[in-house]
Amino acid sequence: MTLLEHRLSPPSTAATAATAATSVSIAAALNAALRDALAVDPNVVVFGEDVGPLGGVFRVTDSLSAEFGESRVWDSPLAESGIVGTAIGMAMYGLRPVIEMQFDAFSYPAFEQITSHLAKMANRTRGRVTLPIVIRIPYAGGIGGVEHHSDSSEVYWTHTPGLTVVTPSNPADAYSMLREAIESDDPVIFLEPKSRYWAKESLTLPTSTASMLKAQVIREGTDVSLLAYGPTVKTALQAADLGATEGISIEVIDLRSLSPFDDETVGASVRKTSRAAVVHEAAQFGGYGAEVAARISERHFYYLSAPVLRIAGFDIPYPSPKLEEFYLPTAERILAALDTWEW
Amino acid sequence: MTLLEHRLSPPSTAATAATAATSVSIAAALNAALRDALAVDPNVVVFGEDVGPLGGVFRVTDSLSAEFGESRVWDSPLAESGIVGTAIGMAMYGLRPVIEMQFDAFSYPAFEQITSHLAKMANRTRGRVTLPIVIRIPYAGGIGGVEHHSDSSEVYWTHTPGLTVVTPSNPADAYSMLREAIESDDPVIFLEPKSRYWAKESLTLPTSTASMLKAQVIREGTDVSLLAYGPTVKTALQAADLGATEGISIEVIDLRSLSPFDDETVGASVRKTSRAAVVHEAAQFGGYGAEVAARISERHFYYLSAPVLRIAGFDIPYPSPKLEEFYLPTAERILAALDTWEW
Amino acid sequence: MSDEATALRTPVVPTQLPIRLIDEDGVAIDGQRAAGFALPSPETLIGLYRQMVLARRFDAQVTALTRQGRLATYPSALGQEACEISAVAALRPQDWLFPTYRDTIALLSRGVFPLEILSFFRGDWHAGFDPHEHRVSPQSTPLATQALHAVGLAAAARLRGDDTVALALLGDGATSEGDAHEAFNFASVWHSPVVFLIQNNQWAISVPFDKQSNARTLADRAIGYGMPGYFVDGNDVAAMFAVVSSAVEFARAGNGPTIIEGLTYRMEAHTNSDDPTRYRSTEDEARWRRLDPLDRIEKYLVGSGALTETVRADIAERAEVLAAATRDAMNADPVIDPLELFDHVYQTPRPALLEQREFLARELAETDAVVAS
Amino acid sequence: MSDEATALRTPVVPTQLPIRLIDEDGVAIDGQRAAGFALPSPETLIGLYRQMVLARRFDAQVTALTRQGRLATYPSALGQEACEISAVAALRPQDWLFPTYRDTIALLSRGVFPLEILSFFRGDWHAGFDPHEHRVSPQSTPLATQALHAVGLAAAARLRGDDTVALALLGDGATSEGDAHEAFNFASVWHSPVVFLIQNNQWAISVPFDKQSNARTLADRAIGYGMPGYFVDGNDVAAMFAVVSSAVEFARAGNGPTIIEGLTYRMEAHTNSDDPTRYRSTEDEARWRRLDPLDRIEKYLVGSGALTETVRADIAERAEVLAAATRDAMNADPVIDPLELFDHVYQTPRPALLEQREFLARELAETDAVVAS
Ligand SMILES: Cc1ncc(C[n+]2csc(CCOP(=O)(O)OP(=O)(O)O)c2C)c(N)n1
Ligand SMILES: Cc1ncc(C[n+]2csc(CCOP(=O)(O)OP(=O)(O)O)c2C)c(N)n1
Ligand SMILES: [Mg+2]
Ligand SMILES: [Mg+2]
Repeated sequence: MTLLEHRLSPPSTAATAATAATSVSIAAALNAALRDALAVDPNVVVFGEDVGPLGGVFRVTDSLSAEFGESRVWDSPLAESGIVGTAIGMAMYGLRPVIEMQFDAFSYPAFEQITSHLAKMANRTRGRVTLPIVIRIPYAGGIGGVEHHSDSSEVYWTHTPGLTVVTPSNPADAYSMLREAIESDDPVIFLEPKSRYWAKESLTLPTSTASMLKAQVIREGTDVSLLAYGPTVKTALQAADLGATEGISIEVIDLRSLSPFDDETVGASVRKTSRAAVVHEAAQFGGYGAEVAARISERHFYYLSAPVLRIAGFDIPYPSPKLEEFYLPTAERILAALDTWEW
Repeated sequence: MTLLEHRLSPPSTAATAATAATSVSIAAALNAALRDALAVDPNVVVFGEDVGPLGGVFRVTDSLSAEFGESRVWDSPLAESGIVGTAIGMAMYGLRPVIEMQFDAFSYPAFEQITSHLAKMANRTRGRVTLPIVIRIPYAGGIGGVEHHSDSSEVYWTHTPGLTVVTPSNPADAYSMLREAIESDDPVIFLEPKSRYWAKESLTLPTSTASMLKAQVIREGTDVSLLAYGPTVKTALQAADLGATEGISIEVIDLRSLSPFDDETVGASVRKTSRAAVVHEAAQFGGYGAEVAARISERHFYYLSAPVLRIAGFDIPYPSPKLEEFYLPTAERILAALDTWEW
Repeated sequence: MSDEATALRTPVVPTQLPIRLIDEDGVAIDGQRAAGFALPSPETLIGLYRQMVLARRFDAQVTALTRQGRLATYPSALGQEACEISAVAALRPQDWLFPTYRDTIALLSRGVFPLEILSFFRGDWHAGFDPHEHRVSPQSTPLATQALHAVGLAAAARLRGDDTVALALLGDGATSEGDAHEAFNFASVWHSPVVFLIQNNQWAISVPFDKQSNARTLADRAIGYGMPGYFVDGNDVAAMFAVVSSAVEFARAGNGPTIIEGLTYRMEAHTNSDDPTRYRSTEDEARWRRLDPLDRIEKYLVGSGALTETVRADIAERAEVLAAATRDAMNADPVIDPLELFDHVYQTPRPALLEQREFLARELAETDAVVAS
Repeated sequence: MSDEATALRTPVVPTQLPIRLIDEDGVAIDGQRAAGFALPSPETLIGLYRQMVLARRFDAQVTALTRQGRLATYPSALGQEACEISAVAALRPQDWLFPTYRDTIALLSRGVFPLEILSFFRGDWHAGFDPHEHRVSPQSTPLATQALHAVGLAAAARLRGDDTVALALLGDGATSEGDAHEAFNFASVWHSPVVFLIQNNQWAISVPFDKQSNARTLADRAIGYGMPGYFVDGNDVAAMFAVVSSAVEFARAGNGPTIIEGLTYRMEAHTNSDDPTRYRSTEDEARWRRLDPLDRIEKYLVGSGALTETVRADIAERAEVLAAATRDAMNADPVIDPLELFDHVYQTPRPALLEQREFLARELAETDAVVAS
């Protein structure tokens, strides 16, 4: 059964008995996904910095080490290259490690292990050694974090062949996509939008949403296709509301998967609206929006009435807490950008 | 005197007495640039793996340690994070280190020092601590290197605010741009196209070409603006030759600076030709071409008759020697791409 | 590498018990436990005590301000004053300090103004002081990375023939990072004049030392790099000062680097947003509170008669003045021009970045216009 | 971490002279120098000798083929056979080997077919064998990275309750990388059943050991991680086998990791494209040629009467057969389908990648058409 097929059927392996809908945050949904994955598959292990008794600095691994014991969920020494490197060895032995980089910028010490090994091992060995590893990375800003705590480094991963890169924007996806990521035989960079960890929705767990590899039209519109992911999905929806008051009908797409890019869903929307814009927190120059814009233009040029716009961070290091509001894309900034088009 | 002004005047500080033109390779030109920089500025130091008596695996530092002594040019222990990290400390003390990462993929262990410190220190300290460091990185493929020896990782650097990223494609630029990089107060990632190290031209050293921050139209044309850099400049020129035989007039631009991007030179060309394509070895997805395409479309959309094309590597790890010919962009592939346009 | 050359070198193994000059009851000791180090003079000890009192008062004030929401975050060094203050007291003006986020009180002790230190934690800007003015590097967040900067700076000073020494502060957790190793090794191979001071406060956020290392002591690491290592009672300021000073002067004299491990305890939470009840016991905390470094030196100084009530009162008063000044500084609201965001990223101006600056300037002007109207 | 607990642990300091069981003249020794290790049985030594002869012949053949341009590159292990062969001989089938680019002969000795090993160096594909079949990881190029894989695999085996041991090979240069340190530390904290075998061949390309480390021995590193370390004569296969086997069984018994440093010498250039005359003296090379590990064990075995002329001739013949098979394998031209480039990057098919595959397929078809026409 391929993963895509799998997504068409209900989750086969839910350890959490379905319950009545309750208010669930992204952090709680991720926690439930980890718990259920640990329960159904003895090969799943969770380790990293402070993921044990503390439950992670964002409490995503809350109580898991107590429930499953130290041999399934444990605190490792403090070294990101070590965490990724040892996870690779474990996966070679048949485990399915789910590891955490505590904050986005703290994944950088593991860059060599991720790009030179994790991404390349399956290709190197002609598919004989696959590495079903999930690296969870809380990313992006908006939480008033001091330097190094708010980076959006998705491009470092999306530009690296061999990695799958996904990012949920809501609790249901958080649960479903993390389960799917853990079941994937490809290494997955699982980006968690830290400013949205506490965003709640009413939800019955376990839940299964669309495949993590597909984008979703989350609000229909006719004038513009506005693409967002992770932390900027909320901003995009706000922009759609604002646009509605100004008479612009904005279709919002939650990309969910950054690598691969869902050309089909996005293409259909852009061909319909003839205009596209993408919004992200990372610096614009060489940011993920560059690929989105280049791709849409390449594939749908003659459908486009205007250039694909990027509403992104400035080309500067992420600002200090007092200044981040001036950096982060806002609904107003999105609307102002759309205003620059010749309509 | 700013760097831009400086470029308008002849190099003030040439240690190599001007000689009659001789045939000079890129490797030799880089060697001369290092020698002259070491001679004129006692703060310049060169260190890294095998850059001492061996002269580097590509001989770019040939004989420098013998000439300037071990306190100016030396072999460090084998650790890239260590090399970049200690260079940062040296620069804080007033030195201008020029360091080498032996091959492109071996810069990855230094990723954290480069992105979290080198790129950000000046901003962090409000300009009080600047880091005039040059990291020389032999990059890209075409030399039949085994895995990890042919990566094109320019995007990892160009997407990181705070870094200047340049790449010469010929001996004169190699000399002039390296001198300028060493004189820059910004950290510079200096990418050396390893397949072109032995490309020669008749040259008188020292020489001063255009500022390293500017792109250059190296062949005029009217139908297409073809943008290339480093190893693909030669390919682009071949494509222009081939195009001429097919009746397409291709203007070739050597970008030289990847960050910043020279919007002015490129914009002028694109507005003239109304069509643009970019060629590079790195994987297409999120590659440098994405920024180029997105940017040109944003700024010159209504001048464009066709989408900006990217002729790039496939979205796979760089192939083994026997297969690299199928991966690398060729003149034929460029022409075939241009053929996909509606003309 | 002949057998003979190899045979000549015997490693110096750090002592098995942490070096100590004043015991837990505030009584000076010597003999084996002192490992040849002598008790600093009463004047020196009074000076150290004074700095510790100021530091603790400052730290308490900042913790309070953080609880009141004036700071974005604050990692307290409560309980680590003996290490922090010794590190700075052992340095001369020409020396450089490479601190972490934890080491705010070391900066204070080095003379950086409270406001200049705290503007980082308040969220104004990433570093609030001029590193060159104080010879203090920005407080490093990426763990262990600053150790390499210290090695490089020290190496540069040595190349120039200057007698500058660099001192890098590291946590126990940070020693697990690759950069810590690379720093130790580069320093030793290059004979860089650098001192690595590991504050083993036994916790890396929630991770206890026994999940961080299986070493007998972190000072033992020194053996594998061919440099001296010292395992010191990090709550004994006399011992810490004696050992750190000696290592600093050893480096200054051209003998190369040293690793010092000070065994101490992080009495507070990791930062204000941490919750230590999730991972450590109140008994453990209580045990270490009884080993308070400030109590110990005070007991000794009072016991030996070196600390008079007048001096103590004077220091306490100074501490209150400092706390008040800190409160005032932090209660004022800073004006930071958002356009400065674009000013320091590059020294060479970039047209595209200036466009972005223009964009934000226009946006701000429009907002102002809206607000004004 | 009470004083008492600390006091209980005394580090084991590696011997100052490399452990040795057979001296340079091929004479068995014991006493202090043997550090308690016993000479392996004659059968074992003959087996090791045999593997060394095969390995050397193979290595010479591959070097020759590389000079003829049949391989893209080849890093020879000439002179390091005692280390390479012991590493493998000490393992059982369930164990895993984590080699580097240097350790081709270790793979050979583990039973990987010459063609499957060499297709990497010929440039066919990045790894030519099935790691699971032989329990051998692909030869790692990024230095020291594979040490972490070994630790992780060993940790996983331990979690599963299997008695698998992982052995990671490392060069002297590689020990400078951060990953080496992280591997040592993780292994020790986790008590992973892993053996780190550092082949100190005294050169990292052109960089001599004294610019790489200021340690007395690299085995001393073990002290700082709280694990055993052994400094061994890497050209004495008897000593290497005794120490590595003992460390492997120590790990298997649940006692955790060991660091072993084998002192040896890279007799060849770094790879075929290197030029050692630029950085080392012919005297140095000559001195080490006299310390050849194969000569030494041969002298011993001949001297002790264990190696008869028949056996020697038989081994030599086998070596020639191996060389011939290797030549044949390398002289055949492999057919590699360029479209395979797209097949293994992801296990989950990607539409956009299939488009690129289609593109190349069309391009190839057109080229074929042109060639055919
Ligand atoms: C490279 C890196 N990884 C992770 C973190 C997140 N982090 C911040 S402090 C900390 C614990 C550090 O412990 P230790 O070195 O003992 O210092 P202490 O906080 O106890 O002073 C962690 C994991 C970081 N800052 N940098
Ligand atoms: C991370 C990394 N940096 C640099 C290199 C380039 N390189 C390949 S081999 C080598 C020297 C390695 O020396 P050592 O570890 O002693 O192994 P030996 O070659 O002597 O077996 C270097 C610098 C690399 N492969 N990986
Ligand atoms: Mg700590
Ligand atoms: Mg070596």
